[in-house]
Amino acid sequence: MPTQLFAPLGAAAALLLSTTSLQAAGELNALIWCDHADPALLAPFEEAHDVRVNVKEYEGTAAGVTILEQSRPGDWDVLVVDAVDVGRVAAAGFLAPLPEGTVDTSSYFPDLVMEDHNSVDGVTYAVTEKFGYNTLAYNKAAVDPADMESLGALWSGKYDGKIAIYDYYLPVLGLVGLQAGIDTAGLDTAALETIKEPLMALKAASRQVSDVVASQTALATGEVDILIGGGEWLTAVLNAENADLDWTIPAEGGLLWAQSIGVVAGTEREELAQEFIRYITSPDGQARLATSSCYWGMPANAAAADVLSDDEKAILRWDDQADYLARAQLYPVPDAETDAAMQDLWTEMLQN
Amino acid sequence: MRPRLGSPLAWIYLAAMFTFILLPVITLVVFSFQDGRLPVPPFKGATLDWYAKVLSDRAMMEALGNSLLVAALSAFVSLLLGFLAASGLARVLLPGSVLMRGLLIAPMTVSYLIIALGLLQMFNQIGLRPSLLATGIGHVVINLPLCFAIIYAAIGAHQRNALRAARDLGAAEWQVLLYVAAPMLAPSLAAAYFLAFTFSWDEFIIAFLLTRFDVTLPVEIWSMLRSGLSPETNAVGSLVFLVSVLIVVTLELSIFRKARK
Amino acid sequence: MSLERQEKRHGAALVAPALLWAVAFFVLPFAAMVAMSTAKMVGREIVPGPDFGNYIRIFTEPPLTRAIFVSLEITAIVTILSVLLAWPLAWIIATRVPAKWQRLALLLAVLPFWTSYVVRSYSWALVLGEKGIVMNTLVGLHILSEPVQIMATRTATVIGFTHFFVMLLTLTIYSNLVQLSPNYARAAEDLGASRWQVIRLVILPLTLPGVVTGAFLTFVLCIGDYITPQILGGNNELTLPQLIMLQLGRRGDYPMASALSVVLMAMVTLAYAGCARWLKMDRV
Amino acid sequence: MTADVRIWSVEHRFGDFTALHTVDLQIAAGEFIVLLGPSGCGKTTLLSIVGGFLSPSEGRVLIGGEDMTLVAPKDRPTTTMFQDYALFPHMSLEANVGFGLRMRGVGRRERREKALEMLDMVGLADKAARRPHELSGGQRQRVALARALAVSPDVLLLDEPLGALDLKLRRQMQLELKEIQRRVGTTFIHVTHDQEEAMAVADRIVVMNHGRIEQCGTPEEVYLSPRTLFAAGFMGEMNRLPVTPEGSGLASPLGPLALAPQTGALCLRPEDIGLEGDFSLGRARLSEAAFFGSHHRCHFTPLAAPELRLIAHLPQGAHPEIGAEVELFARNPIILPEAAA
Repeated sequence: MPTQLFAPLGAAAALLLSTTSLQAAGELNALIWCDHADPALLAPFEEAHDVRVNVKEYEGTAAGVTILEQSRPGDWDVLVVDAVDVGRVAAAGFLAPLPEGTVDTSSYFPDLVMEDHNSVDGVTYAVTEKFGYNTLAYNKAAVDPADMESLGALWSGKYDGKIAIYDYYLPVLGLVGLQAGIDTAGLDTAALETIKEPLMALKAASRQVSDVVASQTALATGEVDILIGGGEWLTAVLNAENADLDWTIPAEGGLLWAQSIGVVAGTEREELAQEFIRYITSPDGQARLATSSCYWGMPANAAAADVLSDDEKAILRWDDQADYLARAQLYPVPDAETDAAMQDLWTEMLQN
Repeated sequence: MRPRLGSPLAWIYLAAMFTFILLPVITLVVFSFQDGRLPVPPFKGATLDWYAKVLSDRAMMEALGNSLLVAALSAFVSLLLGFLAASGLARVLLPGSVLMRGLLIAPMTVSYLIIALGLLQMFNQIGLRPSLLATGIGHVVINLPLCFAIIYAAIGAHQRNALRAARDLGAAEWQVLLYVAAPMLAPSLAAAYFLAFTFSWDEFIIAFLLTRFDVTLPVEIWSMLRSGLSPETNAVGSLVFLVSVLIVVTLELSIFRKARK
Repeated sequence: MSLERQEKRHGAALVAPALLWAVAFFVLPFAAMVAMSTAKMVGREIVPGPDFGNYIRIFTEPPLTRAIFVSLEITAIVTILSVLLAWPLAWIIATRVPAKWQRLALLLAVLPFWTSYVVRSYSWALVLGEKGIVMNTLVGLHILSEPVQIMATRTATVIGFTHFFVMLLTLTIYSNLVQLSPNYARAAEDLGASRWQVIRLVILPLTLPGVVTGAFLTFVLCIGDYITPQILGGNNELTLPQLIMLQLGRRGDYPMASALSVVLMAMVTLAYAGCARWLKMDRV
Repeated sequence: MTADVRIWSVEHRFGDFTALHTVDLQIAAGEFIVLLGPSGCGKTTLLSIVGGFLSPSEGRVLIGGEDMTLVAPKDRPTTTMFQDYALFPHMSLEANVGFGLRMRGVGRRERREKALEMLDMVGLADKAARRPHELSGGQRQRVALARALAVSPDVLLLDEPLGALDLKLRRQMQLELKEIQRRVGTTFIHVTHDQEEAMAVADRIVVMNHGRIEQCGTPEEVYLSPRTLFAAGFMGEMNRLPVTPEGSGLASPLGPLALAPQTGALCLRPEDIGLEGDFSLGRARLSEAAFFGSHHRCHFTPLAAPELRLIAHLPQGAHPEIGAEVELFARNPIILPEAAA
């Protein structure tokens, strides 16, 4: 009997040995959003530098910061984070300064350089890499596109039971705020009181509060027709399947999400990390990131236009960006207290 | 009780329950062949593309290897510790042995989430990074009670006397365990190992909270689920299912059938 | 040293590694968690307690309190439903299915065990969706005029759970049933009991320990599970584990997550105390 | 191969309960000793102390002159044959019998030779490759004996070894045990509660009760001259009458008896009561009789004490008639003091 027990052990040990021996010369540890986990994005960099990029996904800046707090210096090399949160994270000492000229932003969409957000006291800590919108995604076949010109349609009763809420508090609270006439920048604890009632009404009118996949499933199968908080990042991957899935920025406006990438303070592979950032912001990296398997999004570097196909650019609505950018507002940037209040409100909404 | 092919009600119930039980797996497998982006009806035709995609998915294959590794090793450690503890407690009445048994069994009555959260915090404090090692430690915590209980229950008066006889005939401690206890309890040891392996293989929340890059299969499937709807998820699930069933049927036909004779 | 002492020393040496493991990786982490639950989150800082603010919040703030009730309700429904569905199934397999097909029937009844747990919940999402098999069939057979929403409701969560636990309970109850001597039923019938009376007065009480053990395991596993409600429940209500994961994943609020876990643990302990007299945990 | 055993003032307590009260016993090398007594009398405790499974609370155990009190079982020159035989189910008979030698580092070939020799001794050489579960109860018992003797112990301890066998087989095994013991010369200490078995195998019987040794002697001594009421009763059937001195004779419920004056219990074996004998027991009525082959087993109701019952073995040729009144006689009277308790 013992020999029978040892057999799987032997196999396991052999497997362990084989996986370690396969490991590349170097490693780069990146704390990222799920779009960076796409092998199609990482492979060219890994091959060019003979390194292995280890990625760990997180959601929400607070959770990311917790992971950094619990790590030791050198555990992480690269961080992807909400552009609006770069200042907070840098102030907490988790980001290393990016030397002048690490990334050439001359070919960026001017609105997306976001120097204000990516730097603290004149020191740059990160660069923008990708952006998009949290607005309304809907099914053209079931929803009158004209209705989608106003956020108010969601509260009109016409689409009750056919709405899904994207399960991320910042953009959705931002959108509910816009509907109530509050700018994202003005979303403080007092404003949260104001939007509480419309938020609960929205929950009552909606069928589910769901993450990316559940939202996609629900939209694709016709269980819901509208997703508040959705956008091109959600419908683009489904485009081939169901061309009726569309998105728009209503009259009240939409939320602009932008993600930045920076080097984590304490890294022992600073040069490689910078090299990775240069790759991600290069036209090729940008094109791959824009069409990553987890979600699509506009590249911050307009030079990616040369690499992306016309079809891809059409799905991303490359040519409409000027208009969209003009109408979209940045994510709310809550302080710790407001953030807690927002999350409490969100929990209350889920439990209602 | 003699089998009576009485009322058809029983058979209708049986059929209904089997439908309920098997429906999701059948759906899962059928739509893993879906020739389209969405694994929901209508069925658009069959393709093996998704299987090809899974098998060429580096992260998925590594997760598979990690899962095998963690399951094999953690099940072995659980088995070893459980076996030693069961032989110890079955051998002499130790002071506080009820308490000891209670402590060894206790993790069985605790939600995995709580075990995971506790370990996460403790590992943070002592500076052990989330890793396969951390996950394996957690899996031993949940599987040790299982192995201990199974083996302890298998040691009756007869086994106890045989162990005594072995010591009386001059066997050293390790010889008693290796030459007498282990072979005598082989069916229970095999069952315990098999169960522990399965539990570790399928465990999600501990692995989710206690790994960083080298994740296990359930965690990888979970992140795949969260990053997009795709028949690829069906394909992974079907592969795991078919391979497991194959192993179970093989075991059923070989070892366990033999053991029952 | 007396021979008994030597024996005890040997026995203790054998038990020691497992005990050490249990203390180091079960008791200590749990203690750490209890300590953490009395700390407090101020901004991004964790301030050590003791401070019972987290517990006070859990029992006074409706969104948090509700999670306890949601969890309890779902778990109670699932446990009862699973027992009710599994007992007849186990009984039919044990008594109606010819002996040589019983192993096969049992194997079939637990077949979905062998899919990955995560995938099992996900596959219910495919089945229960508005375009899924169930709705297609029901509408196709004109049993329903139009699809009903099951996905993203508590019903979906309950179905997903029940599916899993029916398998578990069928196994435990079946093994309990086949261990009963057929002479119990024969004796009862001989003494004039009807078939129904035999089941109700003899077989059912004799399987009670197995049922309670299975039901308790169902309770523990169900109340602590995150995956099933997360995938099937559509976030329309939060169970305790979902709330805990929300504290961890979104906020990094370890003190609150720990306090919620201690509450979860307390509920399981209460359930254990409630059915302890029927439970033989070390003989599962 | 054999050694004497000396048990010196051994006492054993389990918590408050005293299982053995200061037991002293000397066993000569090569002796076949039987510890006899009802369950709970302390005989198994004593055996466990000799085997090294328990250590005495007080006193010492010497085997072959060496103090073994605190030596573990595996290091003692003793082996035990367990009541349920404790054969290893996963090993062949040969491997079972050779196990002790294997533990002593004996080479494979020598082990095999010895194992086959031992199996041959118990008549199972042809089944060496079988597993224990393929054997009958008696065969398993022989294997257990062979296994225990294979390591050539000085002392073999047998814990109710024949308890699980049926009567016929038990009688046969008793003979075999005795024969083998004589052949190997090892000291045997055998525990049983069956007095017939004790008489069948023992050189000396140790009668035990309530943690004490009541009597120790050859079967004849213990049977014919019991030293205590308990020993008298446990070694076979016994009629008991309370007696007190009266003049030059004895007063008893049956009336005066022509025996030397003494206080105690008059003990008479059934075969010592009959229609003739050394002294009269008065008249009695035959109330029940059964034919046992070698004798008739008869119940008599003494006319003087109708509440009593005397059991007598009448010879084959007697033709007892129920209801008949006869005068009973007895011989070999033993008068023992009533137990204090």
